[in-house]
Amino acid sequence: MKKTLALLLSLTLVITMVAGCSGNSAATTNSDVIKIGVFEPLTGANAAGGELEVDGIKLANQLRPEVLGKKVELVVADNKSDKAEATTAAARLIEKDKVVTLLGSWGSSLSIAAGDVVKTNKVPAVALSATNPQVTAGNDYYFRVCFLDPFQGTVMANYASKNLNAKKVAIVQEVSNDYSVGLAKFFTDAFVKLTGDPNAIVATGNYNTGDQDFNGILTNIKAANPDVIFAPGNYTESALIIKQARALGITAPFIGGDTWETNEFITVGGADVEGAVMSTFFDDTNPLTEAGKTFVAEYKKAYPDRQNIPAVTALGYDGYMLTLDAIERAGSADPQAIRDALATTKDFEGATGMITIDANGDAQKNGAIIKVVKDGKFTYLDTVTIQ
Amino acid sequence: MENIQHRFGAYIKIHWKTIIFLVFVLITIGLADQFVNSYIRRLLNLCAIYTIISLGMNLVNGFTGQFSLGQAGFMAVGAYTVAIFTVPIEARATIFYLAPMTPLLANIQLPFIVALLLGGFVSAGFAFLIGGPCLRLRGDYLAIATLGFSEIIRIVFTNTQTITNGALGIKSIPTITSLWWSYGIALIIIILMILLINSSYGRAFKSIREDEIAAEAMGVGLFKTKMTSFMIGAFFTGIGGGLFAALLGTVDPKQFYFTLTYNFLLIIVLGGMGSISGTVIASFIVTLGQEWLRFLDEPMAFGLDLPIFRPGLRMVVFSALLMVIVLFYRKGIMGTNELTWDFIGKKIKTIKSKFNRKKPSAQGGDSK
Amino acid sequence: MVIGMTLETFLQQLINGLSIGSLYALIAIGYTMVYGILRLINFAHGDIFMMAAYFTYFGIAVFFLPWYVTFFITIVLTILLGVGIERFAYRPLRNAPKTSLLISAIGVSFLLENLATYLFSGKPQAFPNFPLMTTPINFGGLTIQPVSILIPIVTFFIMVGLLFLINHTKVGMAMRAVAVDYDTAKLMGIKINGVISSTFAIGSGLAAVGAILWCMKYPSVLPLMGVVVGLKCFIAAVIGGIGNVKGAVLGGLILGFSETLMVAFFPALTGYRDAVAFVILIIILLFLPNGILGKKQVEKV
Amino acid sequence: MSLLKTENVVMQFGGVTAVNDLNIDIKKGELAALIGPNGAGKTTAFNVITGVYAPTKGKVLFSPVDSLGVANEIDITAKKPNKITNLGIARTFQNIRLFKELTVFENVLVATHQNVNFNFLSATLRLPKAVKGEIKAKQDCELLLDRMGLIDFKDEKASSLSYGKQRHLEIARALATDPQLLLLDEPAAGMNPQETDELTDLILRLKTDFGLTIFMIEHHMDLVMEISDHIYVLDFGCTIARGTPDHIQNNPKVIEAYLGVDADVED
Repeated sequence: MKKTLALLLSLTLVITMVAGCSGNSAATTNSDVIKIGVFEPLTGANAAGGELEVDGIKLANQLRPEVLGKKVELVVADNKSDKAEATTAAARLIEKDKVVTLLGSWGSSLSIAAGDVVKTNKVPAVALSATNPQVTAGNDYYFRVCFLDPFQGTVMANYASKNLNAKKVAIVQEVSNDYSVGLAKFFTDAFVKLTGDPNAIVATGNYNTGDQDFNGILTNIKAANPDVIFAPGNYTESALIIKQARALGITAPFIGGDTWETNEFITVGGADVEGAVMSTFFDDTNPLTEAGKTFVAEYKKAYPDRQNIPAVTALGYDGYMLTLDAIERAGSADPQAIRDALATTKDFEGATGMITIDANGDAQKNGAIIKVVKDGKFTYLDTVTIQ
Repeated sequence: MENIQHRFGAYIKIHWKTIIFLVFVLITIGLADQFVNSYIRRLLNLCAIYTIISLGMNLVNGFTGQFSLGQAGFMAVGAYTVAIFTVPIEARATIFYLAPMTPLLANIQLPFIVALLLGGFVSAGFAFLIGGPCLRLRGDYLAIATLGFSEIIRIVFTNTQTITNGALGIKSIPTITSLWWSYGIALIIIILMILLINSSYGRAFKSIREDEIAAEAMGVGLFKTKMTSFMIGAFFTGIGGGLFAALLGTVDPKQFYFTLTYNFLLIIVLGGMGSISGTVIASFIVTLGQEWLRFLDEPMAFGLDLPIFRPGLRMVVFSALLMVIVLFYRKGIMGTNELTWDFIGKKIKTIKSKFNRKKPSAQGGDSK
Repeated sequence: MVIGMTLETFLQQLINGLSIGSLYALIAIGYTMVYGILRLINFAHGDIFMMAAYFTYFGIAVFFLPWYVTFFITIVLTILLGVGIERFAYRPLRNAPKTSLLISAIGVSFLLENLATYLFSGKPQAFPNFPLMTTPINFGGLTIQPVSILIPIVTFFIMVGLLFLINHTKVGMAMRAVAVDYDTAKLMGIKINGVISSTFAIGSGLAAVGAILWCMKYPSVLPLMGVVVGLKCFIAAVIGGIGNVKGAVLGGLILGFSETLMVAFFPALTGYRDAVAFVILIIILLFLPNGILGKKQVEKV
Repeated sequence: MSLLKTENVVMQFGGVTAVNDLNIDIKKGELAALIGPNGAGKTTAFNVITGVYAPTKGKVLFSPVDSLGVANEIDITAKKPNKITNLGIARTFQNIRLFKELTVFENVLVATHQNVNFNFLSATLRLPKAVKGEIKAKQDCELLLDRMGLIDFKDEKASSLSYGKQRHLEIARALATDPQLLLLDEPAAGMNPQETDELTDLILRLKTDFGLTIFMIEHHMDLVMEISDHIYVLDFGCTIARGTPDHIQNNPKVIEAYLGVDADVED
């Protein structure tokens, strides 16, 4: 009986395999379709972020499904929040699905991993919320529509010292997360410069992705008694950190980076994350551009039940729109042409603001939105611009 | 042929078919290298690399019967060695932008092959260090201790900013790994494995797997022999890791999370604990199969929209497969057998006797 | 660098260590009992713990059941899960080589993780808040959540109860018999399967309790939350002397304290926190291969 | 002159004393037997001698003859089993412990691994030295298998052999370590009379042809009485008697010890 069961199981497996490969091979290159690859983490640690970006891309696609009179087809690939997967996923999209350009990925390290693939295959890619400088550095085929960590770090440092007039800051960083340590570093540099006090950082706590108990490091921080705590990192851990800090009687305000802006941050953090402040890319309450307004309207239509619009979704929207704009300007779906068009983007009106791509392939943005958690919502607080 | 047979007479007879097969393999690689697109090439490279690493694991787990789960760690060591020593010096400043690379290493750059071998040796060195305490332990303790080691390695690499660049990892590693590299090395390692397993040392390994007490009573030094196998295994794994790094062009600690080891575990279990050819076959099945099963993650599989097809299903099937094998086909594809020519011959005979109309074709196999 | 620390901070850290340590202990007991009887590292135990967390989450946050009903259902379901795993993944391999059993255990763990990721998505779920348990109370400079006090107490009573069960009841006697000598116990007419099932039942039940308490303290539920916890708790069991309930509790506490105190005294090394467990493990195995309270077993030739 | 001596060896497990004050002295070239009821500690004694257990008290002394024919006494107490095997003590096991998945030939070849004079690299790369060594080992082992009447089963899996043959193979494997002292743990256990006779001849041949000193545990009294020169009787860990077969047969203590356990004597 066992044997038969086993045989059945393996049989179904084989069948699905065959079916699957036939299904895949059916995906042939069709001349009147332009394929755009989307590689995002849909499972694993970064799943939430990935899905948010895909939302934005899909929304934009519904809004503008055609370019150069051809239908635009999105090919989504899951990179499982894993580097090896990210490279194969990118290569697969380019070689197998014959996409002309890529969008993604949430999580700088995943984008960096795919960097070599797009470079060697000479297919352009647009990063949406990957803020690490390394993404575009030394890679002519990678572009991005968001600002960079050094900028974000400076913004938060300014906010901490000017708006919160903090003198002593404690840092809690996710030591296994490139984004977190990078941002922490830039923040530190900027903050020390602003205060002119080399010891302005009074305590640093490190944790690893997936940790759940932070009482140890937080107790140290409590002892150091900082004015502000800067805690860039994944929304999950960050929310827990804030909860546990409050439970330990730490009253100092928490500030962080764009990754906080997910519903999970609020659902997990609950009442304790009230007043948490973060920098982000987009504010749905008063969009800076016309495109922004339309995006908000469309989003509200598409997802009436969601109360606030995550910035990364807006970036996904912008990434798609920018790409189509580039294809249009290039007048062809040839990757090289698209790449050149992207590189020369000037004052493209995106939902998150005017986008001009500089020599590094980065969007020149000099303004960041500051948001605060208020009544369980991410609410607009301020716009910080730095020259 | 004659003289070869004569020189190795007391050992393995190199079958003329084997020579032909090898030539055939080399030609295939050559053709693939020319005509296959980079996606397929990437997959084929992964197959070869996973073969190498799995062989390293099978030597310890399958042939010597020591249940080690340290693969991810050894792989990381090999990968990082290659990364650190092959990254172009001029690029290092931009990569190590949080904290500069330690001056000890900052200006050392080695040719790929040297770095690769170094990776193997460093990895073997680590094997020596942890083998000391671990190999004296009872089987399942070894498993948890080696697993612990691979976690420690990962955590250390995450925190040593000035050597490994911490969580940022190292990017723009020259992507030298090509089909020639990966398959060349895979072939060499396969041949070395075959020669090793069929030597006095190989028999000693197997005797330990069969019965430690009897082996010791027959004069086999348990610790020394286990250590030899453990270090050779780590060496292979390190090499594999190095090729892996030079294939991806970027490494960071998160890649070497210990669940990575489960891939190789599945491979050796599927192929057969203690079978070289089994490992080779399974490496291809698992690596390609995982890619194949991707469609399970895509909502629009077979055109019709099934709610069950969504991201994550692939891994479920993948892990269910491991269960099915261990529960129902414990011996895997090959058991402890090898795909030798006479093995194939026997199989063909049996098949022929079953239905003499169908004409089966023999392909694949090791020199043995 | 060692920051000079006030007495309060130190005490605070001790309390942190005590509560996390007790949680480790609670889960470690499951490992130690299974190992004591099957000589098997039940790799899936950490994931059983994870599933228990999800059961509770669904009970309260999705089906809006009252907490006591939910806790009851959670414990029952978790026990069923644990016993089921033994029945379908371990029992068929009972006469197979040890490695197959170990691989099966790893397989189950891997399957549960992927299944959870597939069913519940990789996103964290917010565990419902229990104000009574979580609103901190102040003792002088110390701020403590009631749950942090509750955990050690629960652990203590469970340990006492378990020791009674093992030493003074029929099933406990049977367990000890099987642990000492499987085959002889069989010959003595002890129903091996029953004993093993009940062992898994108890272990899983404790994992469920552990999960509930854990989530009260750390209210986010994730598919991979069981992995690291599981490993650490197995290590705790080994430290204390595997197969020994008191040992498991002792090991859990040792682990909890050494982690938090490491963080307390060497803030610079906080990044290495997760390595502590493994380092301790290797040291212990070197000098006390059978753990602190473990007995030496001789191989029969 | 004596080849193996144990001096007041005591072996305790927890509270249990398995072997108490064991003193044996085996002369070179003789065939000694160790008898006694079940649980008398016979196998434990073997395990102490072969280094599986470290004795709680006492000494084990072994005086192998080196290439020059000179015997020098070595204290092998609590040495590692493989070291002791290297020195020239080989053993078989009460419950057969062959390398089941390996072929008969491989089983024997493993026993020659202890004296390989080349490292794994030269073995893998088939350097001349290794090839020479391997060829030599294989020739010797083929010879041995031939003499043990196992040559026809050379390439079969050990597990596929008949019970009797498996016992022979275990002895062959032990011989392949080129021992001076051979310890046989119940070699005739579970054998039918005819097999037992074959075994008897074999053991005698080992003694004469190989010039081996043999020390065996055995329950087959007729076998023991027939071939052994010297007998030690163990009961509850203590040596209750020692001497020549007829001396033992008429020893009241021994008879008493065996009363009620005739089953053992018969089986």
